[in-house]
Amino acid sequence: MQVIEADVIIVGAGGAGLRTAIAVAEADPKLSIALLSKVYPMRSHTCAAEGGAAGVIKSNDNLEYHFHDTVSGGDWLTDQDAVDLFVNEIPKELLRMEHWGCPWSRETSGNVAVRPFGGMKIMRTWFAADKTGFHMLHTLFQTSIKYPSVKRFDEYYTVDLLTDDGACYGCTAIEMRTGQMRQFRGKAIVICSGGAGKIFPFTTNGAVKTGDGMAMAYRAGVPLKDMEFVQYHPTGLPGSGILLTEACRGEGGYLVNKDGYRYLQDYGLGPETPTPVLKAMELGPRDQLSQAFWHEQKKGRTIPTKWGDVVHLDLRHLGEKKIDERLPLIRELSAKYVDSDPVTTLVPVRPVVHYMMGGIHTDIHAATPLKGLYAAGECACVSINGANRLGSNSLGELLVFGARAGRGAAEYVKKGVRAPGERLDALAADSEARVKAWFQRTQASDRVPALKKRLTTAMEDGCGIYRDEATIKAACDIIVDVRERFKNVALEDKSSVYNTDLYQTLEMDAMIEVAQAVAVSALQRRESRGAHQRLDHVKRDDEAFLKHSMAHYNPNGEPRIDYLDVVITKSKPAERVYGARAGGQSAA
Amino acid sequence: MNPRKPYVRPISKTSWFMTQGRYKVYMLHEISSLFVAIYTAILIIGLVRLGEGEAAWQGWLDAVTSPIGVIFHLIAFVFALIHTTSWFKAVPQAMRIQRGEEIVPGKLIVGAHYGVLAAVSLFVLILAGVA
Amino acid sequence: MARSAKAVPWFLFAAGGTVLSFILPVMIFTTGIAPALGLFTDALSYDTMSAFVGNWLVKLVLFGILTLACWHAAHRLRVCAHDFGIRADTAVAVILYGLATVGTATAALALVSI
Amino acid sequence: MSERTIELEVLRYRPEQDQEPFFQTYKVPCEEEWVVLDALNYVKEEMDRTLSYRWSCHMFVCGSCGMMIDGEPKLACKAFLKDYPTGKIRVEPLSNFPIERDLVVVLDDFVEKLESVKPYIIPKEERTVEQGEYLQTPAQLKAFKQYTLCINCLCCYAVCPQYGLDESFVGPAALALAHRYNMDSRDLGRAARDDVVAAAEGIWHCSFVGACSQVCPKDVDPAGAIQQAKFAHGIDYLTSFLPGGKR
Repeated sequence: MQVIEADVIIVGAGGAGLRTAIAVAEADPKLSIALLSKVYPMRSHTCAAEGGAAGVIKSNDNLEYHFHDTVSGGDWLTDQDAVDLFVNEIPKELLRMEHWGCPWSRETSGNVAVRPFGGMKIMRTWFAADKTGFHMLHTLFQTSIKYPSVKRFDEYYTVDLLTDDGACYGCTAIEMRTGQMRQFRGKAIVICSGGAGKIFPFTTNGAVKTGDGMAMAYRAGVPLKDMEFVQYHPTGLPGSGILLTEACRGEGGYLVNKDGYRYLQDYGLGPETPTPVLKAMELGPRDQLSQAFWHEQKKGRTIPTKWGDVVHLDLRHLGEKKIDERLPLIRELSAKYVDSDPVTTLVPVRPVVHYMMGGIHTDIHAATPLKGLYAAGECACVSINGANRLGSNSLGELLVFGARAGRGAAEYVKKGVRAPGERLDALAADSEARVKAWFQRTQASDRVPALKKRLTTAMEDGCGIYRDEATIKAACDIIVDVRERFKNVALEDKSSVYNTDLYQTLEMDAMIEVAQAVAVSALQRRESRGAHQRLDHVKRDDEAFLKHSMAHYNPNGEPRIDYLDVVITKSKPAERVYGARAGGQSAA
Repeated sequence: MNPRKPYVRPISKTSWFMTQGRYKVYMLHEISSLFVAIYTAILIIGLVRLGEGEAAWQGWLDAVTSPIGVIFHLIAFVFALIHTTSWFKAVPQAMRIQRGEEIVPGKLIVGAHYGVLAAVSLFVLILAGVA
Repeated sequence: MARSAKAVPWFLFAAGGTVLSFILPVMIFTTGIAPALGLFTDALSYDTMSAFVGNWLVKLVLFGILTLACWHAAHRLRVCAHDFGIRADTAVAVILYGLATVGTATAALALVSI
Repeated sequence: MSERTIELEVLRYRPEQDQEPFFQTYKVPCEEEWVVLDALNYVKEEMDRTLSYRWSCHMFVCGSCGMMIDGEPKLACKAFLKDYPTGKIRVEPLSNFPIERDLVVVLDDFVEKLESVKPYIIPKEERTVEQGEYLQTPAQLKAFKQYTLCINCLCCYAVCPQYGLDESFVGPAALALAHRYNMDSRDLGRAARDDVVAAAEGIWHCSFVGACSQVCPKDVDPAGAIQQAKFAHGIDYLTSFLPGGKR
């Protein structure tokens, strides 16, 4: 097997991976960097982020506000030391993006413009129309070309980490165009592989988001933290699950039920006002908005469609000019996919799985407990998102912690690390054997697509917006069964060149592990907090569960869950306050 | 062993433009240059003849008004119109005009060009005593 | 790769294309179609034409139009040759730009001698 | 549920067993609202695991699923079945690129070209983070914004005959990207990009067929960008011969 050596190996070339690569290159241009991705960088799902990235820049704002919005938005499950440095560093990171050419939307003065976002007390979300993630990704990708030490390995599917004696030294990856496995040997590894929304059937996430990196670290012994917290975005298009950004509501859009009534006022988010008020009504946090939909549905006040029940997003009063300037993609997507031009028509929307708050356990330096292994972006859990991420914090997170991972990895490498060569060769051979086994099996009774359907349906039924013991347990049982059956599946395509049957099978392998971590963590968290709402334990229980769930991989069964204390510095857990009592400014 | 074997689909270097309607339209624009060239040559020859005296000039005039001459000019006229319309159509792309935050609409630019075309044509016709 | 000198013929092509787009239809009509239709009584007579072209301003304008037309056509025909599969670009360029030069010179000489 | 059956004719090519590509027809039961990508996904999941193609976002922004659909380069996620009333749809890999396998094409050439145009800010003045942002008015943003919208789906290369005939041409998307940076008020890199952009293989190779702009799913107008660049780089070239000009 060909061995490729680099000082720092980065798995995933989306926003976090590219930011990491640039940080390593800037920290020390002499360090060689291998940047691996199963897709070309610009295909990474960062491109689908729409609304913006929050960062304190305006004179009416301050870091404390952003800190408190984030901590209370996360229902106090955030680590406050992490949030502190996050809110401190994000404005600098966003400015760096500006210097690198990100086409931020502007005020007439030429300064960057900000827009209101859910759960934020002050307008602080930087944006590039409604394609912020797209522009950030392309800016990072194009900027990364400037650094000769960044060597990309596009369309390389990473299979396993190579670890020895508590440290990580590399990974195996398949060059997708030849089907040949390579051993990447390095001194530090950074996982930036994104989330795992595809473990659910109805999601805003693209096909690539199958939790590969999470599963890889998990199998290597790194715990997955707070996996039960899965964010439902309140406004996805029915059928396709396409995201309609929170900025629709930031710009002044209404959510109405079948009677045309702005129902959010019934759920502690009111009173209704014609123009948006921060932290109130449609600018409440995502978890509460999605939960309000669930209640409306139970009350029979949603609108039934062939794609399930919906409510309506009303943007008509914003006018064509504003919609074209601020929400052009939204207009295009709504018109094409649900035949509703938001300028003239109500747009049907429903909550849709959007983001994993949980992920690979890291400290505030983006380092995992495994020496030499780092993680950043959606695949990681630092944690700044706690039980519910605020909209527009994830793009900031991938910059801040991508950069920190890069700097941390560079420093670690400089300490002098020597990879145990022979040992790694053996591990790489094991990894190759694991893949080969799929080729060698003959036709089994179960097919990957059918198993995937079973898995994702179980997740939706058991780990949806509201959960209880029985539904989660049922999901857990199905996952155990799927995991068992998956052991016998065979590839139907045995070829080498760009064999997508193989990659979908490897993705399925990852999805099963991640789904199991989600479900078992959910089962054992017997309280309701943020995005984890239990019908059988409706109250938040700080006594027992002001703790991070840590799921530890168990090759022979369900993961072992233990708990880690939350870091609390200056904000004591309290009630989350939205609506009139939150005192948000008008965002008109 | 490398199992790759990328397949390159052949493209005809001499008849590729027959594969799509938009390519045919493009080639029509390009071919207008042939008529521009011939017409320009005819004019230059006319000027030479004019300098050579009345008989030479009359010979040129006879050739131009001969059936072949007229047929050529009719075809050239059609290609001139093809050139003009396609050129105008492309102007807003090649010459984007921005006023403040607004890009001047292409229709406006194209419309202005047709206005100038009308004025120039009228001027020439008056000059020649036709109109 | 290196910076190319193609800017020069391109500017002549583009300027020519623009001028021709305004003037070419009416010129072809005037010199090639109207005479056959008998629309002129005297306009194309030797004396009238000599006097008209004898004006230095007219000479200048005609020279401008004819030169740009030559170079516009030459450059576009070069592209055409490529599009028809002729790959001897240098030879094509030499011939076509050579013809354009001949046209330009002939027009200049003819205009001066009128 | 309204269903209809689509005949999907897909160009298959499996390099390990095929000498050349061939069409394979799948009869796919489809929902009325589906896009071509949904039909391909149905084939992949229910009918034929060996079919290979790229896709991810399903919302016109990742640029993975560019392919020839009834002869036109399109995003498969933006090609709605309702726009193909005959019920027969022919799907092929993007033209002008070598076929790696099935609908997957080799993109190395494009990626090299994109990298060659120096697609990053070459600043007028270096600025530290402490100095804050470059001021850029909405009008200055507007001057280049359209050219930032390219998703690298390569539909433009697939329809560009000049690229098809001669792959040394830098091509629409890469040149439009260079123009995007040249037009950015923060950038002063046009001269640095001159070598590639204003080479014979760069903007001067474009004969303004204009097909790229007709098929662009994001209305980037690469053809327009290239003509504007011809003017700007052309002026640079001519003025470089003036006294004091930089050659």
